[in-house]
Amino acid sequence: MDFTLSEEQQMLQDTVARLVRGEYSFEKRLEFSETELGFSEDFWKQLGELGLTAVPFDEELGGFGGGGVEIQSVMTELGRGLCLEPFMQSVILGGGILSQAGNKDQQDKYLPGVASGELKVAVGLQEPQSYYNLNEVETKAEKSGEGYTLNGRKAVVIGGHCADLIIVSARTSGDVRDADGISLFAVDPSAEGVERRTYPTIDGAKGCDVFLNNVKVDADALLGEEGKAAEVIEYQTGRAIAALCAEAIGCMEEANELTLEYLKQRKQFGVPIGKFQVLQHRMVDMMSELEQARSMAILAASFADAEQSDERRRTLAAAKNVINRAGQFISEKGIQSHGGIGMTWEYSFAHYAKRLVMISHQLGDEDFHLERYASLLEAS
Amino acid sequence: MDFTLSEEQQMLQDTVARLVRGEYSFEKRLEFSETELGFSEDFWKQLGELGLTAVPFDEELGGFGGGGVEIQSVMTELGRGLCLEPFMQSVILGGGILSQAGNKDQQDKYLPGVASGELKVAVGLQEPQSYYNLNEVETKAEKSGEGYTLNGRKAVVIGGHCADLIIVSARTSGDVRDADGISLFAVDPSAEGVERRTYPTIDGAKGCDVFLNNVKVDADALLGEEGKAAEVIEYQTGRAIAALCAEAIGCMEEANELTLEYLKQRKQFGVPIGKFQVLQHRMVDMMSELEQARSMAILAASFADAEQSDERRRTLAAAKNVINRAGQFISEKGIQSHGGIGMTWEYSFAHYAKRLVMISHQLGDEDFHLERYASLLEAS
Amino acid sequence: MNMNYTAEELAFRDEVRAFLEEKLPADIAAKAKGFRKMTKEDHQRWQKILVEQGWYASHWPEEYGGVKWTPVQKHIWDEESSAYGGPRTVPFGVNMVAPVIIKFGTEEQKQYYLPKILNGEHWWCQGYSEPGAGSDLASLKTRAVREVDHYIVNGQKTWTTLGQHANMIFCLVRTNTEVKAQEGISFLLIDMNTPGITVRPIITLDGEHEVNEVFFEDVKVPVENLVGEEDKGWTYAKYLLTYERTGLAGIGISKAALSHLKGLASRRLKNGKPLLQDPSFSQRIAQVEIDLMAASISNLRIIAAVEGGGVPGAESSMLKVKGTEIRQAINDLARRAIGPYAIPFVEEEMSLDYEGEFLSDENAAPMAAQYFNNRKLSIFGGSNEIQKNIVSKMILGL
Amino acid sequence: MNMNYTAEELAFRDEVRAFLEEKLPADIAAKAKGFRKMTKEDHQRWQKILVEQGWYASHWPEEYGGVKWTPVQKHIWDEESSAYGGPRTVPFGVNMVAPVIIKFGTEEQKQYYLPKILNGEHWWCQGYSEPGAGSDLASLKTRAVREVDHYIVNGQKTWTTLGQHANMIFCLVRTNTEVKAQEGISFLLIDMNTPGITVRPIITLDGEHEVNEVFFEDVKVPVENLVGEEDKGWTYAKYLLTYERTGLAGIGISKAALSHLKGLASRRLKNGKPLLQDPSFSQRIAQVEIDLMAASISNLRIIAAVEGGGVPGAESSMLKVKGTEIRQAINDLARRAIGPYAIPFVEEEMSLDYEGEFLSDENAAPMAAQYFNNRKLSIFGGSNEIQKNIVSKMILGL
Repeated sequence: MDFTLSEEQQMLQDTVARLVRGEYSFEKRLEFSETELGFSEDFWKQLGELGLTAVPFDEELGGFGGGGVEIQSVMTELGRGLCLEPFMQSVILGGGILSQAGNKDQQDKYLPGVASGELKVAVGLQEPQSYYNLNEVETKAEKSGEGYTLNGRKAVVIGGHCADLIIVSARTSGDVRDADGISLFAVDPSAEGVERRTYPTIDGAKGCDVFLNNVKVDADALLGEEGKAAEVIEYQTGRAIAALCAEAIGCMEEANELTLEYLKQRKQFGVPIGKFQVLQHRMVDMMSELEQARSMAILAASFADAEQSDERRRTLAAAKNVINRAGQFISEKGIQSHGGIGMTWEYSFAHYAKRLVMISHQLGDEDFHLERYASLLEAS
Repeated sequence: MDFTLSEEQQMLQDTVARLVRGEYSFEKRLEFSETELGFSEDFWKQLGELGLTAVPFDEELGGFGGGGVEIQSVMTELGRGLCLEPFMQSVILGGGILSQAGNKDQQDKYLPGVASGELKVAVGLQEPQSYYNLNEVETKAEKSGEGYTLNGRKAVVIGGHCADLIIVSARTSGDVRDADGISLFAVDPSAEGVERRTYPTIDGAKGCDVFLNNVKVDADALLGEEGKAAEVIEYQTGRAIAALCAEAIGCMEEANELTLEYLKQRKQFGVPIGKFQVLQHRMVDMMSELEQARSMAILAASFADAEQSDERRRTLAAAKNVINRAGQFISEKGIQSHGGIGMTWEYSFAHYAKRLVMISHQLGDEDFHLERYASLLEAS
Repeated sequence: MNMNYTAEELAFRDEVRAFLEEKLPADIAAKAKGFRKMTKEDHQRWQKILVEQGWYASHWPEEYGGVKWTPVQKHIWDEESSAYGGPRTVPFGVNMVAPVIIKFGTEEQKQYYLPKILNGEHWWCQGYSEPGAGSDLASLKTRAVREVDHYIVNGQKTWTTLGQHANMIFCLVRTNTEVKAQEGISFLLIDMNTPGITVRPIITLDGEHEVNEVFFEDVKVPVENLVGEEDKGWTYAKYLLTYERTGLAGIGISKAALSHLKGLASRRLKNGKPLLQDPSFSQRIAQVEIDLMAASISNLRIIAAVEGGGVPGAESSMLKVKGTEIRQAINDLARRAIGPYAIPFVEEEMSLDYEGEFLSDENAAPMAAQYFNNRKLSIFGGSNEIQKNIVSKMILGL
Repeated sequence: MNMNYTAEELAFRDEVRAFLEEKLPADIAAKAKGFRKMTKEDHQRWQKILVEQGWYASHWPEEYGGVKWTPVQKHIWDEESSAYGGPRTVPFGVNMVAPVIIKFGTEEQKQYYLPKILNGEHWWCQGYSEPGAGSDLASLKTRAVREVDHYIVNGQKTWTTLGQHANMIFCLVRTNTEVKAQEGISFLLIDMNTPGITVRPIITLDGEHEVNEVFFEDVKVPVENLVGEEDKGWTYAKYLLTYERTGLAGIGISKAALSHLKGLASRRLKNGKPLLQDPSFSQRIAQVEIDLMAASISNLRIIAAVEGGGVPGAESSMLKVKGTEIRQAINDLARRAIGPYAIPFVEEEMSLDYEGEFLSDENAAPMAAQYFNNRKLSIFGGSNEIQKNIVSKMILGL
């Protein structure tokens, strides 16, 4: 048992940390957020040049087959910088789906670009009424000639506004909430019938809803076996959940550090407010929740690339549940400890709070994962 | 709108308060609890002599038709003294069922005794597997000759060990959880086939499980219409819930007073522990929960004797939910604020804590009433 | 003990309802009910209608335009107005500075300021908090130095709500540095158009401009703008804080917000069924509705006590804490109810004029922003921590 | 990063399991798993078996009977022992006074006391807390006045766990009243049979006799019973507290308690279905299981850090708080699971010898009592408030 990072893992994390510190000050982050792209093209390029977008891929793609722990190292530091680039969406989720479900041709076609960062992938799995159930797919893919015709709408596709490729789930058979009958398709956003309603997100990024109106795709747009995508989706979103957990840890560490700093420096009634026992104990609670979250992020990372099993399912559900709760707790209590200043746009704390709370809206909130865990509960 | 007690109500409450103060010191209470009866025969007699057991009944029975508020006045003070007598069981629940469901003959037979305190009634509505669902009745009542034969078991009948009459629910038709088909019977505990397994309760009273083995009762043992008792049970346990809420308020007021007193008097690190902000704010939270509970106890009292309606159902469920939560909060935090001393047998706080938590096990816990409320939730 | 309204109170409620049904503009009500953005013009339009009815400054003495509402009548008005979608009154003029002027001001000040509050000529804001003086209000540093017939004011105020609309500000300023912090404070009325005043917006985390910083650089304020005695401002401020706290629990608004939440939850689906019927989510709603029910009775109990001649004491501090927690819990659930759609920030849909298609639900857009914005509820008006300190001292004697 | 055990560790685990399967008496295991009452004889019987195996004092130096377990091995032992129903070691001798004697005692003390701890001749209890010195331990008042070759001890100790079984007590006593509170304290070993010592039971709210008051009236204690230096006892006490805290989170016991709860919830019904399948109740269980999972990893992280040469610091305080909260949450659910049957207090069913019919479930009887009894978890071993104070100072620098 060893909870320390290997030398390589530590180097990787340090590399990202240095890059973020150098390129991603809070002020710059605000600027990136306000561009049309919603993130820094330049930073994205650097992630590619430094081989970071290739981390989870094989050597031939410039990576080193990095697993959960390596992803954790990268994501934690991106979280610390509140980085807006679509690393999780494109590299982990997009790249993961392509690696698992794509055939040789599809992998050859897409993966080099994903690994180098030149091809940005977005993934649309949710729908307007699906809430967090990714098996709830109303979007239809009907066989037409050699290919398929897609009709439907995918909701809240983060990074979809600028993606070069959008992977969507669509139903080729079965009823609306059946696991069976879901398929994945690689869609060119510029294809006829694809419309995007783009919006900023409340945590500073950009995303869109994707409308598919009689979109024709070729047979080779199908990723993996027809109707059997539910498994791929579950597995890959599991990896993405581990990545979100790591990102959240970066955010929480920064958030707690800001709050602690504020408690020491802010004076009221003639003393630093950190002298008030209620604020002290609250700070301890926030640190304690972070400890719990950190443990679960580590556990999630260790399961991210493991074979699918109920234990993996349970662990990832548990991890997301803990991270969502800790994130909200640290955000709310942190704002409260700061007072008004914690709510202002020009102070970074508020942006960590927003990101943390929004992480709980990605891939399942506290209740969703609690129910999921309960449904997998083992007898005594 | 007026939240003050009328002069009569205030006099009533003062009478009970004086009686309890005079006769029910904590030391005496411990002694009463350890007798075989489990309460004070003498105190019970005084309640009767002062007309307090008659409060909810009509003038001809020595009462004055007291409603929810009058019951509240009595129960709050009994709660304050942690009184062990079966006032709620016999007078409110037993008397209430007899008043609502009993025919003229049955009322003439039983009510004078109930109102004077000479006849102690216990009510058995629960069963070993019914949890808090009083419509779950497996006990069978089969017609035999002019009367019925009862078979089954009623669980946790508080006061059943010494009752002169036990009212039980039994099924005359329908399936195990049907509302329809439940009937109420007045059973003489000394009848053949009635067995009692008596035990002390953790909060200092006594109760029993009642085993009914081929118990023959006459036709006039049936209280109310055959198979239609669910309504009576729901209505009367609603009154009992309001009474328990009032009792809990008495307990909570005393408990908070003890904790507050302790915070002022106990010194650590050279100052009264009440100078520590964490303990101060916790005390405020305990007071605040008591305020919420008090409001709901008042509301419950005002609905106790109102006509049945969804609003009454909702209100009583809400009240019990709030009181259960507040009671547990005040007990747990109060013990914590006291430290070890709050857990000792010889200090009264622990006994308030036990009573408060056990109130949550009578007629439905926090979750039971939350689910009940949710099932009655109005659309917006 | 009687939980019901008297016949007179019921008649009054009917009158209130009839008035709201007839006079409350539909667009304003729709904004309030949907928790959309309210403009300055909206507030002014509604104020005018209320003034005409004689209900705008209901708690003022009759001679200045008030009516003799009992606390219960006031409560009925608050409840009904919230239920119908009447916007919350901007309190700084009518509910905050006015009571201070009425109680401590000169006759000239009353004659001059009160009518201008009524007719909307003066829009007031509050100059209390400073960057270094938040919870510890008495440590404020803004200086007012007297020079014959005027004060020279220098300093900075912050968290000035709606200061961008205001032309008048009431300020706590330090007039004496030789005495204890609380004893050297004065209460000044300042025209925002006086040279030397600069207002700078503070943008909150939800992108809103609601609060401001106000800078004072050698601002000349005539001595007749002093309320009451010099150096006695702390007394007036405390009087005002008590006045303010009573409404801060926001029971009426929480009821409206809960009803809004239930609407949302009846339309948003989980596994094909409305969230309102989902076991977990419906229990979350039930729990907050129960807590609100209790808080609402607690509120009535305080009102009845005041009606009986009592003074709202520390109970109102406890209620402020509980009430704001409940409101925040409702906001939290509304954010959860919209699921993944909490993420998009679709500003255009927050305006009532929006005529396009809604991304998800017509009421979804403001929900996440409101959740974040309403973190303020437990901070302002005396943070919840400060309220607990007050209770701890006042009621508990700790 | 590697969350798995090494091959050696796995082999050790197999060894532990084989030992437990073979040697742990079934009746003792059944008591532990059912949270029934354990007698002094039970503890002694199990101690004997452990001593024979050489595992009783695993953390002692080998020369005195210890083995060189790594922190991970120690953890494996704790986990497996809890899972199999090994009773919790009574810590006062082997885990508390022994480490102090080993670190600060004389060679004579080591030779005299350690074997007697191993062979069970000495049963120790702890004399720290006093009626006036709970959280503020250093304010203790029990006096020890030196008279040539012995001390005369006068005073009172309280919360002395299992003191009724003990024949030895280690005490913090005041030997100097002229200096600061923490500087005049000494660490004394006292034979409970010395004249002048009286033990009086404290009955807790669940009717249990677990803790005691111990009175000292002119008790003569030979000077050779002083550990280390006079007036330096506070240092030894703090050393011991750090030692103690590590195990206080009780992760292993919580796992056993959770498994016990799930058994109960699979047998108790609600509307005809096991509680374990009830949506609300299963989610309550799921939540505590998730929290325990996280705390258990946190525990491993601390162990791994210690294995890597670190010292368990304030993290173990945080874990003590979290761990005891989790344990209390499990107890709370077990109480809820038995519904109305939480009310009867059926003492006879708490003993393993009970052969009658169970009132409800075989595991129901102790549940409510245990819920109340375990309120102590957040009070003793340094209350959770004190732990937070420690973290606040040590890690946060507040």
